[in-house]
Parts: sequence; C-alpha cells; structure tokens
Amino acid sequence: MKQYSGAILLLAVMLVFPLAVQDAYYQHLMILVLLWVAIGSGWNLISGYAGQVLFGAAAFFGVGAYTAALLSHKLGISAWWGLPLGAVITFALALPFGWVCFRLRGPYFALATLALNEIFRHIATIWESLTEGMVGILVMQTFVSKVPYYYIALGIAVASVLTVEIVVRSRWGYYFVSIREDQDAAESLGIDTLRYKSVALCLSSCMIGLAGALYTNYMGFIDPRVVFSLHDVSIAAILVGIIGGVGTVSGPAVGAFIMVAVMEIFRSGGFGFLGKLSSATGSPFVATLTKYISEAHVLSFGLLVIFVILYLPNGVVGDWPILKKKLLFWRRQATV
Amino acid sequence: MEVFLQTLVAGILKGGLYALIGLGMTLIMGVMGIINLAHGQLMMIAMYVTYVLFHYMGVDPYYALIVSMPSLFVLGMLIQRFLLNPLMKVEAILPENQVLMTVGIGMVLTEVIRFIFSSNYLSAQTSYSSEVRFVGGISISYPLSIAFVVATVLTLALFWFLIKTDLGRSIRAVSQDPEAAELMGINAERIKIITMGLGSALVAAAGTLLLPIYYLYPDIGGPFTRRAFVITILGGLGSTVGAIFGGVTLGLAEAFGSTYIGMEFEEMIGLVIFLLVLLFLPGGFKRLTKV
Amino acid sequence: MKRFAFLVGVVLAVGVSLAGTALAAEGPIKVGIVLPLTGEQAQFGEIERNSFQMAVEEINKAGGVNGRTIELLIEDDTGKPDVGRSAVEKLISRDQVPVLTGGYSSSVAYAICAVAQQRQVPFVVTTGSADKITEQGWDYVFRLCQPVSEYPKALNSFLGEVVKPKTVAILYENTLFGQSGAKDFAKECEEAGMKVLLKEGYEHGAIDFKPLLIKVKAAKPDFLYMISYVMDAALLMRQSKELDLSPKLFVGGGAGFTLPEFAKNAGEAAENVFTAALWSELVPYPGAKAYYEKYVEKFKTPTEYHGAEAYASMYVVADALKRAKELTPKGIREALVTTDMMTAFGPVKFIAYGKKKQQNSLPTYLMQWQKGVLETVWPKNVATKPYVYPTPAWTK
Amino acid sequence: MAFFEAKNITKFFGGLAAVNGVNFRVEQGQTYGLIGPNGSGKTTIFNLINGYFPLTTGEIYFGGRKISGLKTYRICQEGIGRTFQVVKPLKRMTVLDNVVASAFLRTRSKREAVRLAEETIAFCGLTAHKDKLAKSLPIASRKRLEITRALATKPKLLLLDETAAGLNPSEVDEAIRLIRKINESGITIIIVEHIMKVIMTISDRILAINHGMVIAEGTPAEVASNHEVVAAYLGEDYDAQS
Repeated sequence: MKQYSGAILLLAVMLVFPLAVQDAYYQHLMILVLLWVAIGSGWNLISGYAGQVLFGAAAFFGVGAYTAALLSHKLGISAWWGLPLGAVITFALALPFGWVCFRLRGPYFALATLALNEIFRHIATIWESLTEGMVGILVMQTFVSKVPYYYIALGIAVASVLTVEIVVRSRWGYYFVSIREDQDAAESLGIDTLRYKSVALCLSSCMIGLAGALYTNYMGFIDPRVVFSLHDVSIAAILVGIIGGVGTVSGPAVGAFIMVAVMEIFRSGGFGFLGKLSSATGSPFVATLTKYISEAHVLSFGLLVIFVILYLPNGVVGDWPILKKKLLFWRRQATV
Repeated sequence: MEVFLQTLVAGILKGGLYALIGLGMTLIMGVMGIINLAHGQLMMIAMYVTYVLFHYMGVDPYYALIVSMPSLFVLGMLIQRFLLNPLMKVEAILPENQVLMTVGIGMVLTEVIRFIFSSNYLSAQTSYSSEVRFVGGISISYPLSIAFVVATVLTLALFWFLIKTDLGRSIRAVSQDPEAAELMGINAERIKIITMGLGSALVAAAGTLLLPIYYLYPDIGGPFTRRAFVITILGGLGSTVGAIFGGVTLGLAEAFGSTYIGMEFEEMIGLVIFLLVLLFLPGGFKRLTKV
Repeated sequence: MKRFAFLVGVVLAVGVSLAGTALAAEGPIKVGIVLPLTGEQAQFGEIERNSFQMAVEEINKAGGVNGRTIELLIEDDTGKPDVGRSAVEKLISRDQVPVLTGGYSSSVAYAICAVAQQRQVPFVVTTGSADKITEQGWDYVFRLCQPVSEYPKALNSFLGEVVKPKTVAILYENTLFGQSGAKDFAKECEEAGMKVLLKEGYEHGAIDFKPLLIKVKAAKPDFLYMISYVMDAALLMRQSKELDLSPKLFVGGGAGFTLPEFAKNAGEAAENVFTAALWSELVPYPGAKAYYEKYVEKFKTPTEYHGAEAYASMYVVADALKRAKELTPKGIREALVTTDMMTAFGPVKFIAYGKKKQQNSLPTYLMQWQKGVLETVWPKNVATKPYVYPTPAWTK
Repeated sequence: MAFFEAKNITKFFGGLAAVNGVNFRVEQGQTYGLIGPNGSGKTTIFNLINGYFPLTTGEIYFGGRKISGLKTYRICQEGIGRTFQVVKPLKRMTVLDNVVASAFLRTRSKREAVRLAEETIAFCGLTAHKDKLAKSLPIASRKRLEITRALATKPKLLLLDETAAGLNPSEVDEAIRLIRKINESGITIIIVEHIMKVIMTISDRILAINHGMVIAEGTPAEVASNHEVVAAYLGEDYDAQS
C-alpha cells in the first residue's frame, strides 16, 4: 500500500479542506480545480493513454451540461439527475462521435474532433426551440453553501482519477497504450483498435459529461458559448493534460491545480497582493506593473504551454525526475 | 436569378481571399506535416502591421503588402527556427505536440497584440473600401476583386517557384520524403524554416488585402485558422492549385449556404464539408485532379 | 502525489491566514465591482471602469459618504461566467464588500446575481440586460438599465405614428442580446399587424453579408431591423449600400448602432440610419452632457451609454450608502429599495412591474445618425432634431 | 484441405500490380520461405495475409476457413501472428508490458497474461531485458521482441518478415536457432528473408517471386538451381553467361 500513501494523505487533506478553510472564495477555486481534474482525467484517458488527441472535449462537456439544464428547464426534474443521465447520454454520444473520427489518424483525428466541437456549438446556438439558443438556461442552485458542491466535485474527481488508475492497470490500459504507441502493431497483435479506442472515448466522455452536468448545477447558468467553448473548455482540457503530464494518472490533478492557480493568481494580481503593494508604496510604476500583470493571465498561460512543450514534454508529473534534478542543481549552485 | 448570380459572385470573390489563406497553410502542412493552428493568428499580426502603416504613416494597404509580407516571412522563420524545429528533437508521448505548440504560439501572439493594442476594434477605411461596379444589376466589390487577382497571381508565382527553382524543388523534395531529401544533401531544417516563412508571408498577403473591407481585433485569428484547414483539406495537402479550388469551393459553399439555408449556418457548412471530405475523399481535390 | 499534497497545504495555509478580516467600521467603505477588463469585451469594461472611478473621485471630493470615502475594488471577469463568479466570491468572502455593482454581459451578470442573492449582498446590475435577471424574484438584485425587451419602446411608437409599415425583415447576431431581442421584436411586429418577411440570425464575425442582404433585397420589406454589434453593424450598412438595398428605413436595435465607431466605420452608409437607444449625451437629464464632456476631457476618448450606466450606478450606490441605517449588506439593501433619485442616466427607482422586481423603469429613445451625429428624434418632446423620413435613396 | 492456402491473390496499387495471381500452400509444421528481390512483393503478401491491405482479388484460407476479408485483429485472433520488417516496438512500454499487451489476446486475467508473457520472454531469451523500455533496446533485441510479442498471441502460424536483417553473424546464428526452436514447438512459419544462409538452412519449401509473380516453388535446392531465380537475383546477363 506504500505507493498509495501519498494519494491517501492527499485525499484526507481534500476531505477536511472545506472544514479547515471556511472562505467561500477558496472553496470555489477548489471546486474549479476538482472540475478540471475530472475533465483533464477524461481527456488524458483518450489522448494521453490511447493517443487520440481530443480537441473536442467541450462537445461532451456541453452535452453533459445541457442534459442537466434541459431536465430542469423542460421537464421540471431536478438538474442533479443530469449527473447520471448526462454521463449516459455523453456515453451514447461518444459512439457515433468515435465512429466518425476514428477513421482518421493523428492530427486529422484532432481536427475532426475540433470541427465536431464547433458544429455542436453552432447547433446549440441555432436550435433555439430546444436549447433557448444564446439566451441560455437558468437552473436554480440547490445549496447556498459551497460545501455540498465541493464534496460532489471531489467525488467526481476522485472517481475519475480512480477509474483511470484501475483502467490503465487492466487489459484495457495495456491495449490503450499499445494503440498509442503503434496502431498497426496493436492491430496485428489481435487488438481491435477501433473498439478499444471507442471504449476509451466512452469512458472519457462520461467523465467530461459528468463535469459538465456538475457545472450546470453549480454555476446555475449555461449558454452555448460558455459550455461548448473551443478555447475555454477543449483547449483548456488539453493544457491541463499537457502541463500535468500526458499519460500519467496524477498528471491531470497537478495540471488542473496549476492551471486554476496560475490563472487566478494573475487575474487577481497575486490574490490582491500586488494591488496592496501598489497602494502601500503609492508608486505609479508598481501600479502600472500590477495592471499589466493582471492583464497577462492568458499570455502567461500561453508562455507556460510553450515552455512545457519544449522543456517538459511529458508534463510536470512525467518529467518530475528531470525537474527535480534541475531544481536540486540550482539549489546546490546557490549554496556554493 | 439576381439572387443566384449575386450569391455566385459573392462566393467566388470571397473564395479568392480564402484561397490565399489556404495557400500558406497547404504549403506548411504539405512540407512539414504540421497543422498550424496559429495560422489565423499570423494573419492577424499581418493585419496589425498593415494597420500601423496605414494609420500612422498613411500607407495605402495595397502598398503595405511590401512590408507586411517580408515581416511575416521573418516572423514565420523565427517561429520555425526557435519553437518548431527544436520540437523535432524533443521526445514526447504525443506526436501531436507540434499541433499543441502552435496553439500555444497562437495564444501568445493574440495576447501580445492585446497588450499593445488592447481589444478595441480597429479598421482601415480607404476611399475604395466600399467601391462597387454594377454589371447587369450585380454588384461586384472592387477591393475583393483586387484580392482575387492578387491571390491568383501569387498562386501562379508559387506554382512556378515550386516547379522551376532549385529552392522550390528542394521544398517539394522535403515534402515528399524528408529523410531521402536529407540524404541527397538538402538541409531539411533550413527548408522547413523557409517554408514556414513563405506560408506566413502568403497568409500575410491575405490579411493585408482583407483589412480595407473588414475590421480588426486580437481574437480575429481563430475562425480564419479553422477556414484555413478546411480549405487545405478540401484542396489536398501541399497542392497550390488545390488551395484555389478549396478556397473558392468554401467561398461558394458559405455564400450559397447563407442564401439558401441560412446565414447562421455559414460556419457550420464549412465544417461539415470538412468532415465529409476527410471521411469520403481523403486527399481532397488533389486526388481527383492529381495536380 | 506528495507534491500536490504540499501545494494544497500551502493553499490551505494561505486561505486560513487571509480568511478572517471583519467589516471595518473605520476607513474607506469598500464597493465591489466586476467588469470585463480583458478579453473581447474589455473595450466596454474599460469605459465603465473609467466612469466608475470618475464618479467615485467626485463623490469622495464632495465629502464622501457621511465623512467616509469610498474605495472601489474592481475585479476582472474576462467576460466568462465562471471567472465572474470567482471574482465575486473573492469580493464577498475575502474583501467583505457590503455592496456590489458592475456586471457587463448578461451571462456574467446572471452568475454574479446568483452568488449575490445566496450570500445576501446587494448587487446593482449596471449593464447586463437579459430580462430574466430581474424576473427571479431575487431581493438582493437591482437593475439600473432597461431590459432588452424594452429597447424598441420608442421605435414602436414611431413606427405606429409615422411610418405605419406593413412588412419587416429582422437580422440579428446569434447572441443573447440578438436572439432574445429579435424574438421579442418579431412578436411585437406581428401583434401590430406587420408581416415578418425574414428573420435570420448570423454568427458574429462574418466577412460578407451580401448573401443575407440580397435575400432582404428580394423580399422588399418596408423596413429592416438589425440587432448587431458595432463592426457587424457597419459592415451591414456598407454592404447594403454596395448592393443598393433601399427599404423605407434602416433601424438598428441599439447596441452597435449607437456607438461612434459605427458612424466612423460605416462612413456615408451610416447617414439617416435609425437606432433604438438608451442614452446619448443629448438626452434631457441633468448631468448627462456634463458627464460626457468631463469624460472626454479626462480620458481623451468619447464615452457612450455603457459609461453613463456605470457613472449613474456609482451615484445610486453612494446614495444608498449615505441613507443606509447601518453599513451592512442588509442595511444597504433596504436603502436601495427606497432609492428615488435623478442621475445622468435618468431617474432611478427600483420598482416591480410585470414579472420583474427591483427593476428601474426608463424610457428609451429613437435616434438617427444625421451628418455623423446621433440625434434624438423620438419621442418628439425630447427630440434634438426632426427625423429624416422617408429616407432618401442611396446617392451615387 | 491445406493448413494454409493463398489462392490467386492479387493486389493493385493504383494501376500497378504489386502482387499478381500468386498461389501457394503451406502444410502444418512447415517452415516456408518467401524470397525475391527488393520490391518484388514479399512484404505486400504478408500485408495481404495479415489483412492490413484488402485483396484486389483472390482468397486466403487458413485452417480450412476463409480469412481474406477479415480485419487484421481478427486474423490474429484466428491464430496468425506476424512481425514487421521495420520493427514496431511499443516504445514507451517495458519489454514485459509489450508482451503482456499481446498475451491478453488469449486470457482476460492479468496474472495469467503476465505469466504467459514471462514464459514467452524466457523462451526467446529476453529475460535479462524484461524491465527495460522497448525504445532502449539494441536492434537485435528489438527484432527478438517482435517475435516474442507475436508468439505471446499463441499463433498457429507465424509470419516472420526479415528477422535477421541488420544483425551481425553471431546474432544471425542465434536468430536461426530461435526460429528452429519455434518451429519445433509446433508452430508453422512463413518467413521472408534476404540472407540466403538463413532461408536456405531453415526452410522446408521456398516460394520465389519477382514483380509480384511466382517464378519458382519447391525445396531450397530446387529453387536455388532455378534459372529464373538466379536471373532475378543476379540479373539476366549473369544467367546467360552461366
């Protein structure tokens, strides 16, 4: 059990987090992190393990989100039923989605999923009688406190990470990685690649769809631009995976944490620290700097992506040994 | 009948501009096997270059081509030299890392521009921006016609360059088999740098020609990147003539889709065609015409 | 996995240390504002931020709120609801602001409303115009601006009294503002006995509207109603001119058509275009013109109705702070309920009507671009210039 | 009914025939050699048997069943394993994991798959490399890994594509020993090989092809003395002189 001790410790910390930190702001940020853990894990299973780079995570996220929203909006059923149903519907959706895209390989698969992502967004925008179009759908939130949302998000995130952990140690996991490493070789070793790619996509879509349904319940409002967003969902999911570590179980968790933290630190100017600094020093230079830094949150993230791809191609988790060596080296240099 | 003809004209003219956007992409994709998801962002940079020349120095956008194309040529080369070529040596799980890299490059380009120019809409209104000729009741836009002519000229020039010059032959050799080309003494890395520069310069031309009739803001790149890969897949990778076909086809499909199905389907039509071509006509028009 | 645990530990520690700052009884009063300062909507977020800051400077210079100054805490929502929500969570729980304002796009404003209502902190919505925002029965949400369905109020009376059209074509961008505005307007037109010949949406960012406009030309409507963002609006008018499309009148549904950039980009094609409008510096409210001039002097760029909304919101909030029996969210809410004042954006009073609650009810205007100036032409009693109708055909 | 039979198999790429009307039979327990100059269609025949390319015309029978038209993975499940001329190791997996992935074809239990994999690795003499990443292996071991992986699918028929190419003489001898050992364990083998020493020593029968067509079939001795074969390998002139 030693290999799991870190994970168990982390889980314990996560379980007491909302009790220790009453601040709703941090609870909210942690809920976002957990949401991204689920989306990132989903992306990682199909892309990081099975090697099919998905540029269309938002298609599943959006369908999960709309399932929950429409249940409440059209049928008057609690949007929480969207969690199980959203997972089922995205699962069903993944089959035709895969049928279209899996005939294509490598970058063409990626482009096809990107195209489907955009097509879904357009459909949700145009089909006003079903989705209300860009007017969006409101769902009343069930809880005032963040704590219940936190634990539900934690449950989904833990379930996603566990699913990945169990799957990659099983026969399926071996098959996924074989497909990633060499599809022709996998096929000639008796692996029905189409079938197992579909299996991976179905599992992935479930996780992403669940996250979408939770998003609806938590945020209380969705529209096509938000939940089918190429940039803010699909590409963000890829970035979570890449930064954390492609094809590692804990990668998406680390990636999600880094992404939410980096974005929020920049957006809020170091959690307001820079603002305080500039008003304390009264220096116009610091004030200007603060303004630029808070405007640079997307830029900083773009630079981070370029850096990671060039120097940590396997992400923070995948290249941890290299990273650690470098950090140690610097420290030694500093002390000498 | 007027509706039909006007739609036809609008589609063809827009198609010329699209061809120019696709031309750069088809070169880059054909030679390097890279899907450049920063293509539209490169075009955006060219538009800002043109805007600065127009706004601060009063340079007519058509003359600005002389500056915008070389600047983007250099920018493209720098990107290839310092960001994409080093990636070939990086051992990563996903070969698609290159595609993801271009996503990162696109983000950085957009945000740097936002930093400098903010998100405000900008435009370069010229005396001829809205000029039209009426031919038998059909309105033909003057700036779009010019864009069409320039696109055709550039395509022919590129075609000639690829067929007739040594450098062009080297580029084709690298696109067919980089390893063999390397063995025959071609420096594939250098060729890739030049190709990326050329592709960027071509999309710069498209951006510069588009500016007088359109407008500009930092996020303008995304939709054009999407159109560029639709055109390239339609025309066939690496095919210059295919890019013209692809561009005009997309222009016509968007125009007729807008007229006869609905304007809100405009973008979707391109994407659906893209999927259909990928699935049922892999290789695009190139496979039909073998050009 | 361990390093992740470590990171979480750091956040825990930071969170705990920053958590408990109580509502101070001394020092400046904090007001939380959420605006899009980066991203595609940043342009308008900027104008609103400037206007909020300008108003606060004036208020503080004039003695502040019962001797205390107001401090603005402005957060960036980047135009996304989840980020807006992060921002407002931070303002409420970290900075403990007793009152919120701002809210540019409807979706972000809505996300903020939900938090404000849950956490019982009053929120004065400045710009988010989706009808449903004030239709939820939320008692901590107040809205200063008109809801989108009321934008064409003045237009409708003008149409009924002057134009008496029989047919209409409606074009709209596929956004909340466009889709819901077009739907409401089409319904009103049909109720008024008009025939809607064409109602079609488009995606923001199209290069070529000619296929759409040629259909309008073939349908020959009496007038064309367009709900568009500024650059699309300019392209639509320019291309209408290129196609020689001439209905009796072109009407913009507010938004893009009222902005100076529209006139600049559409050039001659903007001339005589009507638009529904909420505000211009020429509206007959005390302070409107003064606000405009002061803004232009200070920031060297023109301002428009978004800025006026922000400027007025700040005064409404300051007024409530002055009157509040105690400076708690609850106290401020009670003061806001009894707001009754005049601002540069018009009279403000939060009332219930129809399905709406705590909604300010303001008239809207019909304006027309005449020689590059947006003149108010309807209602007649506040018109700055007579309307030009019938619109002359395009001259070549 | 033959154990394996290719009937008139033909493959056109565009207008060119890569394989044209080839017939041959392989009996159970044989080692069957496939020779021909570069580009004569040997690897294409493997790709046709394996289902990687669809046949233009013709049929392939295995164990009395028609297998042409089946998908590649189905053909493997039927009991035909193959190796690739250009080795395709699953690079970022260990040698053991490479083999476990293929061993899962015959069992669903992971424990059983690992046991089968370890057994096969030992059989092929790769135990020392078991925990190394496939990409870090030298070429001889990679070729061996190809065979190991194919064996772990428990094939009845094994297609070996240039297993000895690029190896030094002592490695070639080892490869021959391994192929013999596999054959002795009861697995029928079809082998494509350039090194004559290999093919001549281990094959029971040999099929020689050129330009996609059969030019000779028979025992190694028969084929070696065939004029057309000699001509194909050494050129027409050489044949004329002799």
